[in-house]
Amino acid sequence: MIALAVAVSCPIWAIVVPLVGAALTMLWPRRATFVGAAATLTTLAVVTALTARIAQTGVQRYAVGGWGAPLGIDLYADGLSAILLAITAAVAAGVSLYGLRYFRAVSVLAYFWTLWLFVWAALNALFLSGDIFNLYVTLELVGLSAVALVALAGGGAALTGALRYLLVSLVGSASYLLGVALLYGQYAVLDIASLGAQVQPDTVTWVAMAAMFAGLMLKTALFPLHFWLPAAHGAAPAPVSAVLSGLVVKASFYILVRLWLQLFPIAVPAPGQLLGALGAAAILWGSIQALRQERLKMLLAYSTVAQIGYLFLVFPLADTVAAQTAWLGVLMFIASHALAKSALFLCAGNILRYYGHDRVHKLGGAARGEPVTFFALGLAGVSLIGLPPSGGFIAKWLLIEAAMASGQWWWVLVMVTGAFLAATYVFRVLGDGLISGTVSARRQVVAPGMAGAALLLALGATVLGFLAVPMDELRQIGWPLVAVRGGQP
Amino acid sequence: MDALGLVNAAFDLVVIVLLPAVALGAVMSADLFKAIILFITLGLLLALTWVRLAAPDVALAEAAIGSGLMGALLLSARERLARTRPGRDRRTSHYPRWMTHPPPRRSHRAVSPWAASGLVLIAVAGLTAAVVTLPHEAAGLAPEVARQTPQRDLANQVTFVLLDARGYDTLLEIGVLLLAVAAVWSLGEAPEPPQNAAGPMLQGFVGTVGPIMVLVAGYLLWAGTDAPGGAFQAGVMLGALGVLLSLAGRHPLARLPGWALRLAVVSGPMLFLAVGVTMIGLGRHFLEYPQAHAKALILLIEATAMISIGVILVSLYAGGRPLSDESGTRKGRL
Amino acid sequence: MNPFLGYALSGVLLIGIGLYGAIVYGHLLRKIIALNVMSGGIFLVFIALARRAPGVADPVPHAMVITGIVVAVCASAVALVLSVRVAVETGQAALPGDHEDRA
Amino acid sequence: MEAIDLVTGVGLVLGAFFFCAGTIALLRFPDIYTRLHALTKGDNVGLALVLLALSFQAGSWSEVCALLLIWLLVMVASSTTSFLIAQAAQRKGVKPWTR
Repeated sequence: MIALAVAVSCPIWAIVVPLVGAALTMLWPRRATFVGAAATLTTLAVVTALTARIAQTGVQRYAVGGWGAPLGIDLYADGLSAILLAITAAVAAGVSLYGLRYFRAVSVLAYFWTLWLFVWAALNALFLSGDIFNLYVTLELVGLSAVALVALAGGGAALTGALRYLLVSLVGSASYLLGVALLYGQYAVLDIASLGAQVQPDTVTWVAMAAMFAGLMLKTALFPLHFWLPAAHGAAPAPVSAVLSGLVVKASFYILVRLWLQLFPIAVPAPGQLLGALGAAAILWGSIQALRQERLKMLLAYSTVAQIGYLFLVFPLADTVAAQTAWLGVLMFIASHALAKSALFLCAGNILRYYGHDRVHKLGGAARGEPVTFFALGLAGVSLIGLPPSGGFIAKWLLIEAAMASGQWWWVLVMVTGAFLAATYVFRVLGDGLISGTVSARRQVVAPGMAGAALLLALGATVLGFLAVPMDELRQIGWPLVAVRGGQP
Repeated sequence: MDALGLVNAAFDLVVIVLLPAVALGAVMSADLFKAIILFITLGLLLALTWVRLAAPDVALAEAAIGSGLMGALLLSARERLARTRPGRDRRTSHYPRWMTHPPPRRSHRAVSPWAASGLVLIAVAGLTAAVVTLPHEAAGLAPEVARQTPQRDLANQVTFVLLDARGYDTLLEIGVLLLAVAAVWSLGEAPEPPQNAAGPMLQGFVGTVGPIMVLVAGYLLWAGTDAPGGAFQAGVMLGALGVLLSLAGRHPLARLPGWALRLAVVSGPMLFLAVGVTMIGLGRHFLEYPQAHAKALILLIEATAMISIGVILVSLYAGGRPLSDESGTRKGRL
Repeated sequence: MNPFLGYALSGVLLIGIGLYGAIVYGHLLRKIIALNVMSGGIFLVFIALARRAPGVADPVPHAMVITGIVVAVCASAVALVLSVRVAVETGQAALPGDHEDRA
Repeated sequence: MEAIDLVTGVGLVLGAFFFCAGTIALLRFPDIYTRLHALTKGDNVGLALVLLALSFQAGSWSEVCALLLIWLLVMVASSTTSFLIAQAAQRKGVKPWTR
């Protein structure tokens, strides 16, 4: 039994299982739902075992092919990887449940499962990779499968959104690859840990970092490089939007964090302040645009642009005394936004199905017509704004605390304004639904599984507020360079 | 410098200048057809460069994929765009019409050429500074590879890196190929091929060259363990044959039943995965081949991968899921 | 003489040309060509870097570039199919907001 | 320098001359049909000469066979493509050049 548990918790399974699932759904499109559900359950089990193993025994390093760095590729799983794997698994559970009921055409359903399992496998591979070139391949896998998922919606808006997303994504990963080439040219290693031990603050390294950061910022849609995001996230099928906003943009952000923590040769304040300033601009611009949107899904897409801004506020705080608080805050933020935003997109899908449209000012009577969905919408909205006791509240609280402790009060101002704006656009949606306006003709039945999936994710975002302590314990496992980079552990 | 060195230097200089010149033409020439032809030329020029830089494996891949297949894909896309009439064979969507229509134009404004030039200048300046300051003599991981290769019976170091030391990358790369097919199939059925009758000349050409291409693919696969070549180059050879057959009006995938096509596409990645997992079952790491059987396993993986790659590339060229697909997705409208 | 620097700088120019084309041109096929020119430039830098030591070439970048070429052609194939679908839906081979410029 | 190297050198130079002639014709000739004519003729002879010259340097008969095979394949490919190009031009209605 113990031997089995050890065998199952090997990091490679988290990649192999969904990959096999994806291939099998291609082989048997008629049985795609069955295969997909089985692959989902197995992957959930494997990821749970792996996370538990990391929590108990610490950092896992796994030499694929038995060669080990520098020649081979190592999987590397520390607390940071574990947190992202767990978030992905949580969102994946909701999205898979939702996907069972959402797609009705057989052909689309089959391709949804294939592509979705590809995304999941690629995300897990990305979070587990310890090699900068391997990260490039996983980045391309994530991007290509996400694009194909957007296009599943069909129609002009989705296709143009998907194509722009693809082109932008290719520029982003090409830029990243260029950085990989330069780093390899300078240090002749690809393993992140070995590279981290060698980096020097010279021209090549800074140019490589700039190329990689630029590419990843484009893929994360940091203002002003967010121009592609609303069209893609707004036009995709609802469960796909949930995956894109909840997980995919965080994948490239995760690589940014890894690079920052492990490969930045020395701590210089300028890049952090610049990233923070762009993040602040994203918060304000995205929130204002979200307020102006007519359609719920576009509102949520712009809200994602704004929320991505918060993630980047960690960089100006990362080299101060409050670094540890800030990092915990941003990880809480990733988790709560992943759960809340995917819940919101699933709710938007339900509303779209119920009313046949998702115009924000015509959602009168939604609370009575679709109570479970509406409750989920409210719960997730609470987390998005950052009201207690949700995960979003703890995340913003930690970030504000870190900003105050490091004496950078101006970030607090931005965050509070952002929360106020978020409250405004969330209540714009909720208010109309609560007022018992004209209930427009009921168009479609929303399957209980679809409402349930949204509620599950929204509840997750709320419960997350009580999980800050275990998350911090997990985070500290193998936390890179605590001693070197300042800040008390 | 001796005479040979001088000739080499002159050759290098010509190629180094020609590359950006041809690239400029490929990107900027007013005629799209000319741009595509120049892009194909650029691919061939790059293949020549790879030979000059002692990378014959990359040269084979570039000539076949980067130049040949990309050229075929671009030309057929151009032809399909030219045939496109808006509104015809429009796909239906499960969203209402007002939502699926593209958003108003003001939502995105093209970047001005001046701003783009500024950005490009900054990028080029930064990269130049980086490239110039790189160490001018560095062996990279070559000594490490040379130290490890003798453990395996593989004289081709690139094959060693691709399938053994960094086999995991290659597995994911075959995953990208599989994913691309899934993406293309998910976008809808393949458009009707153009109706121009293939003359006897092309038919005869395919009849003559086809068997040779299969032979060459097999040779590239077999020799790839010790000489330039390998699964990718061999697979592309098969893919090129498929494209030729399509051009000659004999669509190679149309006659395959749906299940056979899907099996052919999936078998390469699945076998790769299966070998990897079997190693775990033997108490080793994923994809850690036992010493005695490494070469045989690599050849096995490469052989199935070759077939999958060939079929995948032809499917990508077809541009949609095959009309013969009987998987219940036939006539599968959204 | 070691020609690596010349080839690498040529690669840098290719990257610049490709990036410019990808940003400025609206026609989808042109964008895709430009992106491929850009990745060609990156591969050139990479392979040139592998040829710095006298005598031996480093096979690791060769393997990585082969991977990169395959990934690039896959992405381009998907982009081309999407472009044709976009043209069928919208009637123009450009993204909304861009114009087809010279075909 | 041995005599065999001299033969190789002469062959290569002659081959290069034919390639050059073909290329100049491609640039200077008036229409597509004459260009195709010059290009295929010139390049085939040029390639034959180059390959012949190289076969004197070959270490074994199998290498000579490989060189021969290259020549044959290029011949098949270039004759087919030039035919197809000319056919396409004719279908498009391109008139042959007359003085």
